[in-house]
Amino acid sequence: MQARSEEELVEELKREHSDLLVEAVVHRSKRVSIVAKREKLLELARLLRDKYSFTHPVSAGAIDYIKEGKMQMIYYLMNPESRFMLMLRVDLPRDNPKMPSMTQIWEAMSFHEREAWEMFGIDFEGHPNLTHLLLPPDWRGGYPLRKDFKGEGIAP
Amino acid sequence: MDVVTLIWLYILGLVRWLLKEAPLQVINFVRSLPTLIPELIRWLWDFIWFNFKPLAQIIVIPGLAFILLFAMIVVWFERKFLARAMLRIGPYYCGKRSGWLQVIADFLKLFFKELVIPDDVEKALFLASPILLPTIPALAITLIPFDSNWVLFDAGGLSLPIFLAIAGLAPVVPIFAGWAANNKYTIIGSFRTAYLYVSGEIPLVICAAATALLAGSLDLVDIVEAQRPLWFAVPQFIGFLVFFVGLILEAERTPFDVPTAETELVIGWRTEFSGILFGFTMMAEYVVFLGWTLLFITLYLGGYLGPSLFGVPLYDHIFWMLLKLAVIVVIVVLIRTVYPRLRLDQTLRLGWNYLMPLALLNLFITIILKWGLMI
Amino acid sequence: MTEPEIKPEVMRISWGPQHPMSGQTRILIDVDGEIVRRIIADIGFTHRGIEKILENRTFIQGIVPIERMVMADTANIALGYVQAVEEALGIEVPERAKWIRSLICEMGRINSHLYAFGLQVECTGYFPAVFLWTTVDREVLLDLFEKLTGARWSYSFFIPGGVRADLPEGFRDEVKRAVKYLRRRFQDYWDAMVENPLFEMRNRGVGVLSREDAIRLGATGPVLRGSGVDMDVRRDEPYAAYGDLDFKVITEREGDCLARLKVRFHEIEQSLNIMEQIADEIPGGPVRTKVSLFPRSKPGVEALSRVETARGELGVHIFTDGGMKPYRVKINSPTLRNMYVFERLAELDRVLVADLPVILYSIDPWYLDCDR
Amino acid sequence: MAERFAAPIYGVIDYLLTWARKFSIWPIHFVTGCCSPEFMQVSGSRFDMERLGVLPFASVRQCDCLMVVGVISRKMGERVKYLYEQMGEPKFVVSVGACPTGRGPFYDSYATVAIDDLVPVDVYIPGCPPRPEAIIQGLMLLQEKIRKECGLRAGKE
Repeated sequence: MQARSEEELVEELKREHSDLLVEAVVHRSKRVSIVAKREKLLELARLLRDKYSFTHPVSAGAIDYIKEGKMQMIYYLMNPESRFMLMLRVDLPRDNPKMPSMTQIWEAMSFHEREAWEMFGIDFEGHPNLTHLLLPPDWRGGYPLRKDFKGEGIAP
Repeated sequence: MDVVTLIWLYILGLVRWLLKEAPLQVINFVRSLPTLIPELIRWLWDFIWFNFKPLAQIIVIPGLAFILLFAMIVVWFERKFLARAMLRIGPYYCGKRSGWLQVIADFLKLFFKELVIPDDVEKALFLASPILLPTIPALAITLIPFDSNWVLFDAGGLSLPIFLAIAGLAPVVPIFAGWAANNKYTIIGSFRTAYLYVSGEIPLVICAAATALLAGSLDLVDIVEAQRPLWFAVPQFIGFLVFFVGLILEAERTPFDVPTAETELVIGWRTEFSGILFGFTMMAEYVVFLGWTLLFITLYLGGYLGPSLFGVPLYDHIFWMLLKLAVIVVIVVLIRTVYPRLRLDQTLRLGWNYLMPLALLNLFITIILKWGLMI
Repeated sequence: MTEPEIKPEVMRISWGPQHPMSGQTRILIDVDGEIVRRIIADIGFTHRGIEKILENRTFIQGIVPIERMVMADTANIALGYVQAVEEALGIEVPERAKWIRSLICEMGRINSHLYAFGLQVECTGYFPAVFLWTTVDREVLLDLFEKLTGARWSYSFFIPGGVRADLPEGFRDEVKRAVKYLRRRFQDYWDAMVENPLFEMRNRGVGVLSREDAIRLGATGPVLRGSGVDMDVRRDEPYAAYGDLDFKVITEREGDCLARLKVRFHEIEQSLNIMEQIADEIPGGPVRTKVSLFPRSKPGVEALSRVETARGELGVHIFTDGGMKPYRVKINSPTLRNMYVFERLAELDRVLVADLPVILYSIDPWYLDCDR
Repeated sequence: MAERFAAPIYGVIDYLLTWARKFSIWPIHFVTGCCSPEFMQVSGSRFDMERLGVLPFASVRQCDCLMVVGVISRKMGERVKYLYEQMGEPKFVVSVGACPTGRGPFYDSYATVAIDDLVPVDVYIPGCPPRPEAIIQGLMLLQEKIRKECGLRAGKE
């Protein structure tokens, strides 16, 4: 089967699964960004893995938009055939960031979600082992990568 | 009678003895001197030799000085040689641009270093085992003949089995040491030692038995003397190879240094020893190596015999023994630069699947050979 | 990290961070005799918060901290960041600068691969010869780096808009000489390692990672290619001068430690070829475009640049908010992905205690890259 | 009086002791950060620190030099302290690189600490990473320090 190109994927997703997404754009060649609805995330992820064969997880990370009052979790995914980077994004409210864990779909997201948990305080429901990854186990300093982190690390 | 009279009488008697008897005594003594002096010298020589020979054996060879010197030289040589293989120089500034004092510096430093004894260790065993470690193989070395009349411990014609018995005791100590240290790395290391010794020692014993069979005696001197026409390395070539591999295995040298594998188990059962205790364990490695190498030379390479040219033996001397020892040390160190370490299961497979059947094959060949010779 | 509970039949051993072979991480292993039942990687011992630091640096200042992620491979890491900055700020790079970047990246890759298989060899207890030979041959590359950039390891040579300096006089000949020397040396390595029967015994069939597992667990770099997946950012998404260069992507099918080692070996050969090509064919022209020292970004731009480092794919995702500093920099580090693979290997394949360091160093971990 | 007779004996022992310690510095196999490749180059062929008798060793118990190579994170800081306590006297600490000495390029990070907050240091080697020559010089400074200060009677005069 010929792997779908970036535009084909976006078109197909918009055509067939518009209820699952908020937005789907091609940033530039090899960069596709999908913003998923938070409640339909698991469904979309399963679809991406099984139907569109995005079986190769790359990474995951979050970003804190303090002015908009939201956080965005980004999953970087790849299809071993078509080899472009798919960014699956979810918007989360900043005061209660909670979302289903993607480890059910892509096992290898475990480390990245643990990192996001300790760095941003995003709670992943269904993660098997949500403990500190990079910070010391007795870390009490807050969430370092949030924009309102007032510990060390703020330039003088 | 009063006291004065008695004294006078005594003095008079003395004067009379001096005048009449003493000259005769002196003349007799002077006359016997020429025979007495050689007697005395011989007696003194016997006295010194009788006491000196064991003393020299205990202190010089194969005693403490020899073992210590061997360990020092081998450590120095190994470090220098490995450094060359790594395209480096090795120890250099310590001792006149050659590094030959490096080992002494290390030893002194270890000697004066604090002994850390962790809380949870079994104290008595923890302190005793590093001292026992070099002692047991050193005891075994006393049985090795360095010349036909230079054997420290005369075992009454049973020196080979006694050697094997004593050397077989040595692996028990690392097991105790690892257990006493109460550390996970040490306990894994000591279990590995146990596995390794069992798989390595049995082929060694079978090979040794074959040589004893060929020589017709269990005495090491007899075994050496039996090699006068031909070193046993030739008629027992398989045994020779098996024994060599087993020797490296027993001494935990590189292809088989599984119990003290640095990259896996810090340094195995030695992990918790500090200061001079560690120095002893380090020395023990070389003493074990020395013991088995000496046995190897004795059994297969003609011990103290010089090479014989067409049946005419060259002068037998300790020197030949040391020369053979040096050659084997060089070969074993060379092997360390060339091969990586085997895994435990691969080592055990080598021991049981290859060394053991080969040793048995060697034994059967020897039996057939001996039988043929008897007919 | 809090420790998960132990099953009664196993013994838990903590490797590191002080252990001859652990590096800067801690690995908890549950052993049953000699068999490893479970591996738990406790990383984070070198976490410096680079992502946070980068938010507090201007775009050009950020080169210095991010370079410290992988010391042996600073060129590739810096290139990932610099390219992302260029994309975010819309800076063009002259052609010659791209070629110089590729040259230094390939030299860095060789440097890093030397490090990798030096350590993998040391793990097998083959410490003496090969491991320190690699330090000898690395000096050749380090001298070249020093001549070109002025530093041995962390040279901050790439800046947005090009490279800091042009190639010095006679540098191309020196590159060719170094390539010739290294070719000869790598034949020695091949003989001493892959042709050595005992070394092969230790590496063949150890830590086997199948193709499906490699994809599913998100392996990258030589680990992924060692399992037969044909993925290389240099070819899939050409950056710098790789579009014009001629090289092959190396894959091996076995997926064991030896396959990963072979992939690195052949990649070094390819890198040497690339170095030669660049030394021969590098175009003329300027090496940098004028960029302000404190470039200001447009708000709401994001740029994800992907670079094939020696350890695998590095992604640097920069978000801007219109200031002189990036709003957020997300670094997708290759080692973190491979560490997850390592953690799972005990379940996929039978791992013995003695195999553990070999497997660990066959994925070529660089914990500073992993922890950021 | 006793002092006068004892002085030469102490002198000899002192000389031997400092000489042995000086030429037998065994650092632990322990790296905290990113100066490790440069440290590896120092043990390599061109610089070869074994010339000075420096032999990296595996277990803490036998070592007498803690070479803190590279940045110390908070998580690692505890380990550095722990390792220092595990070592037997006499023990020395060498801080290699800018990061342990003064947190280096990560001066404003939430996750790094400087070595001065953890253990006493004998020699600081600056640089990011220090050149191999600098590391060798640092080791020679340490030797000099041992020669002067680590005898039997050190600190008693």
